[in-house]
Amino acid sequence: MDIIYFLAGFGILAGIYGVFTLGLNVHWGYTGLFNIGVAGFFALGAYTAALLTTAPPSPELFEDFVFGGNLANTLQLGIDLWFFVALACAAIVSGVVALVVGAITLRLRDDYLAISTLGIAESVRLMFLNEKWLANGSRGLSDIPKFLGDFVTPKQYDLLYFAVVIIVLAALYFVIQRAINSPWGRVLRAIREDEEATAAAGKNVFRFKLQAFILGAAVMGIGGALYAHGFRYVDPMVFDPLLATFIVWVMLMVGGSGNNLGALMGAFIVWGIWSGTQFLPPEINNPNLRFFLIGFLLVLVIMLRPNGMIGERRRVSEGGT
Amino acid sequence: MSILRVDGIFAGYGETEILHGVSLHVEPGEAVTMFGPNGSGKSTLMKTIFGLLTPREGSVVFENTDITGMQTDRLIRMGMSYVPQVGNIFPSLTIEENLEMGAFADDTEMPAQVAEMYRMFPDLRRSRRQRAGSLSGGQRQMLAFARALMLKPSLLLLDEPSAGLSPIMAQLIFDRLRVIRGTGVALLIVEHNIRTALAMSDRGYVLADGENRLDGSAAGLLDNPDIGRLYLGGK
Amino acid sequence: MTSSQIDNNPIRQSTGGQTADSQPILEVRDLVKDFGGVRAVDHCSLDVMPGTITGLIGPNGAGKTTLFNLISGFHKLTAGTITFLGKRIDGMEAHETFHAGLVRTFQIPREFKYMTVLENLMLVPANQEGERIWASWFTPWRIAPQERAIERQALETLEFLNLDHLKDEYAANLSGGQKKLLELGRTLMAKPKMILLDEPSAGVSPALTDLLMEDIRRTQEETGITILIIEHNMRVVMSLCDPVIVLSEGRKLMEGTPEEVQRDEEVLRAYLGFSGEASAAAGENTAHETAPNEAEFGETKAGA
Amino acid sequence: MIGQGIGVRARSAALGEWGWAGALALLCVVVFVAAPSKVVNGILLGSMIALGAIGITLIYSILRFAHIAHGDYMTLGAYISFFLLTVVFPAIGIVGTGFGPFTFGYPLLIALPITVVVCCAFALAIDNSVYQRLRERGTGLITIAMVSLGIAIALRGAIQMLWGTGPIRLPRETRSFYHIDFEIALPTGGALPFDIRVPPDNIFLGLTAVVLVGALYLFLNRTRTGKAMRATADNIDLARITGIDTTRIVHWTWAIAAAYAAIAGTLIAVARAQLHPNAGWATLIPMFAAVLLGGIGKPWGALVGGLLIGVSMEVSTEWVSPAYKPAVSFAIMLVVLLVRPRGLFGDRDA
Repeated sequence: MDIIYFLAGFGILAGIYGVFTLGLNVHWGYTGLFNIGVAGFFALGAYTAALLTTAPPSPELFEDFVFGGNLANTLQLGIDLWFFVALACAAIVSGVVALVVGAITLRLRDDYLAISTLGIAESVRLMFLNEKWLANGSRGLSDIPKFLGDFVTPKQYDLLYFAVVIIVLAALYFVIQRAINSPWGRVLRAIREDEEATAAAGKNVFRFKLQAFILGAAVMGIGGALYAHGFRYVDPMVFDPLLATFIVWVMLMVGGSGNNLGALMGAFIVWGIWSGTQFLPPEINNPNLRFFLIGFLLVLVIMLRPNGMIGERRRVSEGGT
Repeated sequence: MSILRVDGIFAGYGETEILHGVSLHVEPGEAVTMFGPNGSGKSTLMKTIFGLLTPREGSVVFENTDITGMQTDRLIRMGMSYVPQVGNIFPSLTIEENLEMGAFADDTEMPAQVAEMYRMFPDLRRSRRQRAGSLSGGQRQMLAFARALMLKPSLLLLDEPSAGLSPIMAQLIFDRLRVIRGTGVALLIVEHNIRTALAMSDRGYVLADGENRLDGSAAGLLDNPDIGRLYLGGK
Repeated sequence: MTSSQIDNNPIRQSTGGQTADSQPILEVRDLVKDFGGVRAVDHCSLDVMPGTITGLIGPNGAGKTTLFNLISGFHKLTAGTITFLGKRIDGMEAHETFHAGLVRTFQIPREFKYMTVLENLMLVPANQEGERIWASWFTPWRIAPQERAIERQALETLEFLNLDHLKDEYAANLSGGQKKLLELGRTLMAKPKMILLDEPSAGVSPALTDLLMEDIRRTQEETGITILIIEHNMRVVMSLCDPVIVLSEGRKLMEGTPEEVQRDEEVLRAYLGFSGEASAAAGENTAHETAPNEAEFGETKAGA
Repeated sequence: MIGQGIGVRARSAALGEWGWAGALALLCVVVFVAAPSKVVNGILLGSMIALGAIGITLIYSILRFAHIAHGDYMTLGAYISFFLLTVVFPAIGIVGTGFGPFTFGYPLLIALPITVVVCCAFALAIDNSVYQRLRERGTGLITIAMVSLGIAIALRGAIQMLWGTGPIRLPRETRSFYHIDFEIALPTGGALPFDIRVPPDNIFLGLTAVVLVGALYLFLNRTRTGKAMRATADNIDLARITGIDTTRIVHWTWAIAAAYAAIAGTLIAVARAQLHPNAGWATLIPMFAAVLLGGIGKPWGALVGGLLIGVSMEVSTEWVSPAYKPAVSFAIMLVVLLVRPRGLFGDRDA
């Protein structure tokens, strides 16, 4: 039976990565926004959820810290509804930060956004690392409560949470898929193809780009909140760019940007390879080798298979008439 | 012996074919004007001659060498030079540096050639340390000529040298072209100021819809009533 | 806006119906545009009357495309006013002029490559309920009928242009001429009051040019939309346009019927360039070339 | 791009580029009076940022993409120098620390040129095997930037495989700081005391930066290749039809960018007395802030931007925790993008 628990543990993380790839797909795959600061929105979501549900880290440092701590008790909502409030707050915080940065950079050259997202990720990490009163600094926040934790034994909790992750993932997939297939998503894809022609068709390009940026960031924030409640511990080290940004990019590019199903496939496959390599003999099981391979894979995929495994659906054969 | 001979060129971009079998020739020291309605393929032909576009069919022979599809830096060393219609100077470089760039492929005689260019275009000497971007339209054009002449080419290709200039400035440009021609350089000019261009040319070619339409001596073409019809239609 | 407001007819709409009375639909007054040291449009004034197919011709560099870019809000003008349907539109951005009822095409077709032909068209109509980010989640029942109406409009437009068999093809896979038709279709989807066509016949084979001309004429006749066309192909101009406006050196040289333009000596001169002796008279026109902005380069200009 | 047209609207009409530079210089003087040591050390930090930023801005102006791996090229330089100093040189008898007043030894001076050569070779090999192919294929610039992200990750992974993930101390001697005490008499009768403390190493760093920037100035303005490089940045098509071998110009661009990155990376390690695989990546934001502040494609802008960013980062520690230095540079970058998106010295069409 242990294998089931192992698979559930694997599935939880792969599912959370699936959330990030969905968010990144809204940015890059559908709108062409180059976000290399996934870690920033990941951290914002995770910390928001954690701070709302854990005790204030060190009251002597900041006694009047009010909202921290007891969302579960404060709300007094039955069947752990606080969890959804935490997810929503994580999405809102990420979205608001995206709104501010997007408003400044989305009118400018495409690559300014990339550098700015990098800046967000770094600034957010520094804030949680250094503001001890806020988030306990490098020691992180622990004892984040379990969602529906009273209903199962601790041993079985992974199975339950795996189901929760899959449900949230499915809901997000459904929501994003709806949006992308709606006229709103059609405008995003038009922007990705040709910004000027989209403006000539009367669309306010900036507004749509900003909306897409906020939506993707909010999805990433939800992924962060899922992570916080799944592992019940966050510290700034979790948001290392490698595991919080780069691997998400590789997942998206391997799976195929511009296709949500491909993005999810990429998340499960790349995370499968990543966690599978830990069973390799120790001589070649070097975490830094994996680090190297992630970068190498990103270059390789773009050079050899720019559309990923399935990419965007092609309705008609290439070549056509 | 012709210095340039273009034979049956078919060329275009992507799936669009713009030139459908154009031929022309330029003799040493001769000035030839090429004109025709917009979209007739003049600029495309220029680019094809200068190796910026590989023709699908046909050949370009320069000084008895087949140069079809040849790299531009080799063409420059062989003595061909090209002044595009726009973006023909380096705006953030000084005048003098622009001239030096003209001699990039071979700078053995550069100082003497720079002096020669200042003699031919006295305006440029006065502002030699100035950024080229600060020049007016006419001066930019002069600088573009000078840059193209730095390697003493035997053939100079000019794409719409008077475009965007006031008539008086265009007149000055053509005066300079006469001087340049006086030094023995052969000129192939694409121009819409047809009268002025033909007035200083030996011969002319008329292109329309990517094909040769008319050719002949400059004087003969000026009087040809068919030209007006080519531009404005009518019977 | 609800689905009922989407007209079922793909192209017919009311505003173009007004006949050519005395009021111009587009008034350009004293328009000036400088690029660095070059004045591309020089105190240009012209009127376009409603319900016409007006041709805009002129030699290379006369400022035709620049004028389009100014009218459609893609460039900021240096001076002057543009009035469309009695409303000032100078200073508007591209998407705002679109909503004012003025739609343009590009000389080189700008299709959305990895979207289908149908999607290319369905993108265009303004005020789509489904373009709100929330709508697909909270009010899908308001999108669906509108989408159906837009799709029907798009299909009818494709039929009108004989492109319906390609509706599910990626736009990237179309031929050059089909892309031109798609571009025309996109402008029709906007139900504009006026269309600016930038060289519809450029890069199109003569046979297809005839088809395209026919489609443009049919469009005007069936919808009453005012059309302003930049065109170099005189065959197209002469058979399609009335009146024809001739632009030269950034301003209107003359306006008249195709025949008048064709016979006009001055127009011919503009095309063929001034003669060598005409320079003294032409010398008055030195404002055409302006000095570069001193502050921009921080250095003084040498004498010309 | 539509977006640019809108962005330009935010530019200030009242202040020209020199007006901005002047206002900032005045601000620097005021800050200098408040915290002189920090300004001096900020200038030195800034000169290191500038050395990296110059590379980024050159790549921007010739190849037109954001080189995200630049920080990791710096890290590579630092580790190669370290490898030479601790493994290669001791084996052939070149050892020593505490050269004159400096904490490092003379072997560093031998290691630097070798490091530069190795890093240039590396950058050219990457261009040849990756970027050149993408350029020939007409790949979009954002996608090329993404490839440079992949290279950054792979490079850091390789460095960590070889040297581990933790910080490594550089061999060094302890040296006391220079103290400069002086007073400036005020017209009101009082006196303004200054007490500047500068580590001797920083003098070396500062001088190196001055020499390198001067050398780049001479290269770009006095040599044929340098001028051709500026011409290529102006208009690559015209450069080609003028007979400039633009492939060679691209190689020169990579060589200079990599060389300056390698030196900057090594010197930053010397200044901090330690190596860290993350050091270069962490410098990326200040470097890009410097590039944007100075205006893309302007080496002089990158220098001025680097100095301003460096000083701001140091001086900010008067009020906020030193840990926030990168965030300070990011904040400055956002303000620049908001107020003057084309930078202090940028062209209107940048």
